[in-house]
Amino acid sequence: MATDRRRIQGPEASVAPIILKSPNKIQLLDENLCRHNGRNLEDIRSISNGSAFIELNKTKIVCGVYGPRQTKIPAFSGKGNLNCEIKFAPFSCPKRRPPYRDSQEKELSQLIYEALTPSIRLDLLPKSTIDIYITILENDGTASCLAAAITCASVAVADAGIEMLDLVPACSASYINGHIFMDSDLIEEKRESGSLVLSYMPSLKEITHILQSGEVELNLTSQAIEQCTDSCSKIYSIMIDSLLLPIQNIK
Amino acid sequence: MRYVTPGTRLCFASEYEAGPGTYERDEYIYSSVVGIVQEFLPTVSSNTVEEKKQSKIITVSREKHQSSIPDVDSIITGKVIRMTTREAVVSIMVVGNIPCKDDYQGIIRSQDVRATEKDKVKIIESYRLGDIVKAEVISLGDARSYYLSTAKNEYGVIYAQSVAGAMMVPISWQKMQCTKTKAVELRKCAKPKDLFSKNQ
Amino acid sequence: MSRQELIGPQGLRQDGRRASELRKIKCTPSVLSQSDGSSYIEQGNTKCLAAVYGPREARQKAQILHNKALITVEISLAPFSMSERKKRKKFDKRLLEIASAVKQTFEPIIMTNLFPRSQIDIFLQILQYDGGMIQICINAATLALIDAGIPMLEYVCACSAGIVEDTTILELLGTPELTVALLPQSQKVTLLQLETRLHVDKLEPVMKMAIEGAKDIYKHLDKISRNYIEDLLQKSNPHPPI
Amino acid sequence: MPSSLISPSELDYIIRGVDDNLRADGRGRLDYREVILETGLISQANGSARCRLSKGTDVLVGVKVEIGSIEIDGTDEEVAAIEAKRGRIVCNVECSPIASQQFAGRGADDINNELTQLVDRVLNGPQGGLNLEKLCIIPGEECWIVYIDALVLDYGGNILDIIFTTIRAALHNTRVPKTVIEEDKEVEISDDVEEWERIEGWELVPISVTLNKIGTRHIVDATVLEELATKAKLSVMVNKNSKICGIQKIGGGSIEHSLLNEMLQTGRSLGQNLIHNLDKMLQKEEEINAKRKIGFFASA
Repeated sequence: MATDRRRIQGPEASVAPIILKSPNKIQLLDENLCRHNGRNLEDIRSISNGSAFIELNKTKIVCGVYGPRQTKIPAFSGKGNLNCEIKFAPFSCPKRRPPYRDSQEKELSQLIYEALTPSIRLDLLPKSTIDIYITILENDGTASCLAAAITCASVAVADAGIEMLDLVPACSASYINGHIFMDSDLIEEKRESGSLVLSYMPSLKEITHILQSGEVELNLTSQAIEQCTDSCSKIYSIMIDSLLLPIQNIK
Repeated sequence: MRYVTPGTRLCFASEYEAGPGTYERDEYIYSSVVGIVQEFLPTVSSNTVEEKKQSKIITVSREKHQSSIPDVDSIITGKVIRMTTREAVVSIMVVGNIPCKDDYQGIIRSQDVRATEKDKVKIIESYRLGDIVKAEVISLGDARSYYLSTAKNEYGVIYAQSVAGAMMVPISWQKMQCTKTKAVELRKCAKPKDLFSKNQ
Repeated sequence: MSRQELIGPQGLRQDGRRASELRKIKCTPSVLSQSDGSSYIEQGNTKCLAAVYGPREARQKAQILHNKALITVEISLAPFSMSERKKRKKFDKRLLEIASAVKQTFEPIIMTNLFPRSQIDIFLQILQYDGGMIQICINAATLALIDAGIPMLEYVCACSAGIVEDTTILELLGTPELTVALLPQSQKVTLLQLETRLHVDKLEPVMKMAIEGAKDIYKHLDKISRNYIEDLLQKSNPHPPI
Repeated sequence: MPSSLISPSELDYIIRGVDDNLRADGRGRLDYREVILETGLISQANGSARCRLSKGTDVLVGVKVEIGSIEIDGTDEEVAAIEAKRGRIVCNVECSPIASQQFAGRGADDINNELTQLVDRVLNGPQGGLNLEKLCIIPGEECWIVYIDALVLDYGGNILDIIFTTIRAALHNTRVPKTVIEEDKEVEISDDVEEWERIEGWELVPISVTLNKIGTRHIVDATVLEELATKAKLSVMVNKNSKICGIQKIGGGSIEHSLLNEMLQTGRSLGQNLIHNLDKMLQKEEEINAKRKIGFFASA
């Protein structure tokens, strides 16, 4: 971490308070996730099978998981299928989002689908569908939103008691003149020269999704990938805590 | 008590048998759900494990189950919701002894009603709308519904109401009598061994 | 463009054609890998790709015809095909109309009764558009169907003509015109579409000219497909018995 | 219309083939199919190109430049200031039903959206290569909008790579009209084709290399069947000076951490060769075009 702190100096251009990937940052997320999860679960559970809420500073996302339920589309499939829908709340962005799903939301849904599919044991659920509905209440950096959404959805799926290979923490980073900013917010994102979103199954050491934009040297990329996998492992432990807390309370 | 989350490495595959809630992947057993780790000898345990190996079974379970879904030769309980001359449509409410969150649709075709004299079967003389039926899933069926069979003694109608609306009691394997009017109606009755056993 | 300029002093048109002259036709059968039959055809600056799938099992149960095959036609227009870029909605009204016209043209020609309960799909992709949509669609489809080996009574060749100051003109573009789809052997007309006001007396000569044009197109298509087949045979056995 | 299926034996055949580096069509793991390139086919477009893999994927790209007004979302002054001085790129990818049955009707909508978003992200970002400032006519008001329309005419696997290759070729072929601004902010477009000029920075436009993970190995330029056998795809966008301009995993399935880096390496090195070859082909094309135009499918 110390090395990171030295490297990640804010450029003059950026007026934003720079969010470092530092322990206390993760801590913050830790509290929120646990608190909200611990508290919300009781009342949300009745509605959906599984649900989760995630908060990274300003970014706020809730996710509900329904099913497995019988597939509606009349096409036989030996595997279950997964249906992800992400929605920006109209008030989530600086600009008002229209209530209907625009093409960006469609794409994000696709990305999340791709990130989660490897982790869920769909082969155990023939003829069934799992629906994942994600709502972004506050958007503070689209890349970090995507990452948070994946993390959140994964927790929700686990909470629904659906069998999966591993939890899928995701993490985002952006490249701003040669530096790597972990989990950058909106202001930083506006100034970034590129971004990276990575989702990762820590105990299987498999990357379920990677999405990078921006013109970047290969070695910088691999460095960013390393950092992301590291912080994914951190988030992983938080996810575990948030999942275990409620059942430990019950006991 | 050991609480685990999906992807937690539990033990070597050589030591244990992977039971429900776990999976095996390159000589390790991982947990696949959130829950408590339990281990027991393969006896009247879950029906997913074949009994041949004598090694202990390790499972992960929790009060909050994923809503169960029917699979081939799992035993279901459901209600007859639609009938044609060829088949009775059943909405599956319980699989094994775990209730489904939302119902699945199954079909009992006339040839699957009973084991003998299949050609003589008349759906209308076997089931009526609203009957509660216990049956076995014989295949994943077509795109829409599972195929069910009641061609065993322990399967068939387990609860029915008479025309008069009173409860009926079985008097033979294909007759039921109304407790109020004593009228006799035809059903394919079940002879339950134990309603609440997971597997016969 | 104003009508006066349509024909120059030497009776030549802007693109240098004579009044009764067809645009340059270029066509190639079976250009696509996935489809059962396909063709590319180019008439002047109008360029069209056609692909045929089937006969295959009908998709929608509702549409199944129990005595013959169902024919579907879908036309799509490339965004850059017109001079000003517009993102054409799929199922654009105009395209749907043309598609149904093409469908009706081919229904009597394709021997659909041979394939009951099945479906034949014709997809047309306009890559570049410079007038004469229907005719090129029909010609392209004909070639594709032949390539797919779907039995037809005979060719269908379409051509259009118009009239400007008493001179009948073949493939008068830009302005509405008379389009004729012809069965060259039996000399029958399967489609006749007039999109403009035309004096009854004028109808005859215009139609004649269109039919003549269609015949020329037929000659061309026939030549192309014959050559193609011969070529195939050549390839299949390079050393034919003398 | 569901996509086509693959049988276990076919799957096994492909995986084994990939393992001992010999694919059904005789290629090695990292061999591309032969590419046929044509440019300047569409007279109505400012630039156009068509790439065709030998009996496989076929993509046609038309580029149109039109004058439009500059759009600014006024949330962030600093950013707005940059946007005010910029032209715009609008991408659109369309899979024509003639390419494959599964694109019929509404079947292509999802893949269209996915590809469009992907291409748009790569080209509009700072990594896109094109010099957007040059496309600005009147800062804050008028600019050139570059419409890039890709049309998939035939589907033989590996669409994405071909789309990017074709787009790059089309941009190379594109000419933007000269504009003169008069006092009353009236934009005058010169119709003298001679003084139309190339979009600046076309050579920096990235291309994509898609690596398909089959079994434990990865291959490039997969055919339709091979794509069905693919566990996970990784597309790596690379530009001329060997920078990574984008990475995206496509489709379900996951990639081992170690394999990922390896794939990135291969992607980058392959991308270099591809761009090199492409530039050579483009040069040849120019010479040909200088002499005469060739029609569609002339070289098919």
